[in-house]
Amino acid sequence: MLRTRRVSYLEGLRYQGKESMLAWVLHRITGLGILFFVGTHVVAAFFLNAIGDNISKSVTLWYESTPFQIFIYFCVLYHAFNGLRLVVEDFYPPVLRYRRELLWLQWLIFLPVFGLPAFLMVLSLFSGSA
Amino acid sequence: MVHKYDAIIIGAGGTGLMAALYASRGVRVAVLTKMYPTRSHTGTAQGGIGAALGNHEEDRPEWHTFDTIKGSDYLADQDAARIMCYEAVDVVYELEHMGLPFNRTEEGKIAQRPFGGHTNNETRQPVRRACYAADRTGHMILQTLYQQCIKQHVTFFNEFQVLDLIVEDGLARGVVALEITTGELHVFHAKAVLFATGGWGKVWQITSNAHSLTGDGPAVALRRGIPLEDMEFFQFHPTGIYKMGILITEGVRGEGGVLINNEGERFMERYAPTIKDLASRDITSRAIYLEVREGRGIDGKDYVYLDVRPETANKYFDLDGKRNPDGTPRRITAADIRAKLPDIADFTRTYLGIDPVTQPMPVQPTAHYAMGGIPTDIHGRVVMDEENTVLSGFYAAGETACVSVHGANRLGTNSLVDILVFGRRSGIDMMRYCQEADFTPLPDEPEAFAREQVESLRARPEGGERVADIRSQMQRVMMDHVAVFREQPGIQEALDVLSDLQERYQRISIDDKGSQYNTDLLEAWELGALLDIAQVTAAAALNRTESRGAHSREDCPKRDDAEWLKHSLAYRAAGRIELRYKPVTIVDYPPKERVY
Amino acid sequence: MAQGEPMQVKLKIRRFNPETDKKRWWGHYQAEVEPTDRVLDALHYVKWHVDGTLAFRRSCAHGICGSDAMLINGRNQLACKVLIKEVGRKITVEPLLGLPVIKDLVVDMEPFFEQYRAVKPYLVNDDPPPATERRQSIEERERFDDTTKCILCAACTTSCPSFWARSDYLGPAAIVQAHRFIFDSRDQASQERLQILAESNGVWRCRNIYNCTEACPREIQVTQAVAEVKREMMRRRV
Amino acid sequence: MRFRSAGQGSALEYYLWLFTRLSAVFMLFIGAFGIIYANLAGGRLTMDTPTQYRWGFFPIYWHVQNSDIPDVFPNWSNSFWRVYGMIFLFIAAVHGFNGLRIVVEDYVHRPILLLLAKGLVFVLFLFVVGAGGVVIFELF
Repeated sequence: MLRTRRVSYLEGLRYQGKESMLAWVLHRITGLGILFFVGTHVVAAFFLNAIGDNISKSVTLWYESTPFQIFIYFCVLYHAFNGLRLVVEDFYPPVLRYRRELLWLQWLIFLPVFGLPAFLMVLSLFSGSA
Repeated sequence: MVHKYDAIIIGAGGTGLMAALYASRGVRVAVLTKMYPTRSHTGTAQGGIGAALGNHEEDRPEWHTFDTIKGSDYLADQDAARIMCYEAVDVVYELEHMGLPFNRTEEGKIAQRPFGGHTNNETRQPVRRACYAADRTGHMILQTLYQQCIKQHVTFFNEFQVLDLIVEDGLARGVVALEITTGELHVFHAKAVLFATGGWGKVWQITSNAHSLTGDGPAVALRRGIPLEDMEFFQFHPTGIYKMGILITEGVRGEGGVLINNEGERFMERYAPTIKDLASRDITSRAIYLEVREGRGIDGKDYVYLDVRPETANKYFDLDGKRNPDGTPRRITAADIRAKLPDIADFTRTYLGIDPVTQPMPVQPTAHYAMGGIPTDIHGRVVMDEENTVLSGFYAAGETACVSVHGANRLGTNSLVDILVFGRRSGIDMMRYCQEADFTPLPDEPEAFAREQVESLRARPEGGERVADIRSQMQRVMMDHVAVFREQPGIQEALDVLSDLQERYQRISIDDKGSQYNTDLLEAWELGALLDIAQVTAAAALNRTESRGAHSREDCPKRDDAEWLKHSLAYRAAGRIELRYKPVTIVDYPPKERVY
Repeated sequence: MAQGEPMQVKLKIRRFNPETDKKRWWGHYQAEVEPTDRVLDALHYVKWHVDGTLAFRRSCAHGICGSDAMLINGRNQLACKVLIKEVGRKITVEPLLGLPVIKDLVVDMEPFFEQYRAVKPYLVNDDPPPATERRQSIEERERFDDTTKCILCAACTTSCPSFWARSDYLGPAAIVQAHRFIFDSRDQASQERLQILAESNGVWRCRNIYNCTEACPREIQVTQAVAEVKREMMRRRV
Repeated sequence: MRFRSAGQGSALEYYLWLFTRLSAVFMLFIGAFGIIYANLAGGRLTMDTPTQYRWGFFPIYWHVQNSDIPDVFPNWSNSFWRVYGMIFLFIAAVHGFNGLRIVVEDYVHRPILLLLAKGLVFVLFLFVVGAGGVVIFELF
């Protein structure tokens, strides 16, 4: 018999965790998102400058399109705020008594800080200045 | 499969673990439990463990001894009670050294709280004797002992159900157990066997006891010709959560809680004028029953309120003139209640939606503790008859045994004292015995009887009686007729129903015929144990024509020391129950009338 | 009050019998219960009146023994501490995640207890004990009060995504037990325990997901305990 | 016993854990500093919002390809900003790829695959830092 039973990623996601589990899922996804897209961007910039191939050019153009920028902006900002909460919790554990409040506070700050620039970006997309 | 150990311990609650800690210092020991050790019912003990440490005010082990004997309605063996109360101090310190996180006093000593029946013998006022760790003292004892067992590398066989005791020619030689996970039978060959299997509250409908408390140990012993002592005495705890039976610790009353009837009256003043709500459990349970019978239950139903709201508690502190040691009036706040009784608050919130700080709790008496059990001497050795003949190699301790330190009624906190003191004593004596004795050979096919029991249950044809039906009928009839109040016709009716149920038990069928983790089969087997125990209890209750402690006969309301100051011994032979009697050991305290 | 009309609930239970089944399957049952009954009562109803082959663990039935932790409606809970009225008429019950299933709702707890034993869950104090108690102030006692409540039900560890991902992670329950001794003023082995927990399978795997804290039936601040252990490591190292 | 007692691996795990947290805070400051500086230097007038943010996080003057104002701050092409960019890139890459390693450790279980995957993560890390370095210092 297996010593333990492996829980697949999807099976795990079916677990009804609270807001905090969602925060963790988002933290992972946004982290991987940043790493993947920023990494791609760096590599594309490298090849664009070194070789000047068309794939790199289109990657770069795609990357710099407003919708994609909004997505990356979401990833960075969410990852940053959530990460900041984790740092505070790890360095000052007594604050964990108020973990739910912290999570809500985080969303409360995150939404306008993300929403306003995102709104401006959308606006500039429609005004065609991008 | 055959295993060979010097000593085998059945049950991993406080008794089993304590005995294992001591015995395993000298000999090879294995502990069998039908669950995991930390699931044992010791863990649900709440209020505290009694020991005359005197950390708050003067207290002496001899007062504890007298309180125990008085609480027992003079049926306790006084030599055993004395040993228990004197060694209690020692085991509490030992537990503390093992790491048990007791609450503390300002000076950093173990904190103590008052409990029912524990008094200063000179002033007759309640004394703070129960050492506690919040309201999870039993939980901490169980955890601490298990931790020490891990440290000491004690061998455990988890989820092994004991089915039979191997005894031949007056010598215990081991046990047969079923490995629940695989369904395999195992033979444990040993020089000494300790039964520490706990109680059998599941005989009754409303009980504070766990589903696992089905009296397996005593039933196995009974089937092997060993008598059971004082089975008519089963304690009903006055404060179980209404309908569910979940226990609300006496510590609530120790902290100032009072019992209130539907007229808002603190009725215990009438039943125990001196110590009121902290009277011993048999008296308090009967008082609740009487209030209910006279129509003073809340809403006319069969429960009363346990009220520990600060305003109520403080009101009665003032009326009683209760003071702190420094002379200031005693007070309790909402924060104190939450800090000292967190689990109670949790239970009532979960199961009743009630916060004890703002609302009173609905309570009724609940089947709680077996004073009787397998008869033993003060070393935990099982004795077979009126002459106290020892059955070599067989030990019993804890709730499953009857030393007897609790007599007809156990005082609050003394269960934990009992399991630890006599767990330790039997562990020590088993080690001595195992070092002196040799293994005796096993009989041929030692597992035959156990195999027959299991196979016959499995082989029953489909469509027979259901285990759950028989069990609930047994629980109802015992609740109706062999509970707090008893009288001859009722007990007789219970006995008739029980023998009918025994007959129907022969026709039960189980759904699960498999071998792996077959809880259907186990429940059927456990029901057999329960029925045997219920019959013995009712038979012993019918015979005892007096009222003493927890055994309260309405047709014989007086205690009768001339006729009945003796222990009962119930044997079962050829399906019939035979009762014999043996004298009570009286040392220092001749029986007196019992007033609180 | 413990009153209410009897009602029908639908139970969907994850079944598996190693002797007859190749795969796990869903059993569908009806149970008659009262709103103030526990989920455990509904399971008992099924076992006692409908299908006796259903296997699950239970003992004390009021949240102290820790036998009946299971996945109820997608969350780890004790079946004896969840009332029907809290979960509604449709109840899904599965065995705990991450531990091997023995039968139906019964899982093999041995890996869990192995993790528990790995953190030296016992008081170590080699000084000869005094004749009476070792003194401890009320504040020192309060420091580790929360983690003494643990009943080893495994609800926390088996709700932890880090444990699901890698079962060699010691898991929140073991860390809670370690915490109980690390912060006990009478203990002398906290350094050893911290070293065990500093391993790659130790506290650093905790990602502050709080599933453990949400799952704990004893309302232990599990994540806080883990964070306090991390903090203690930082304090001693840096 | 399946669980080892204290060994060599533990210190690295601790320092990476600590680094992740400290670098996170550090990067927050860098990001804030960049955005504020970009605005003080007049970015609000000359750049659209995405460009400004992008620039703020990584103020290399040619960072933005798809902009019709590529050379607003040619003076940013000095060594200070290059070193600043390089440090930021390196710290971000360690933070990010260490995170990826943790994810890989969580979800790759076969020992050989795990070793390969971790090797691949390390190679990718080196490549991104290298490529980033080439781009920042314009070593074409």
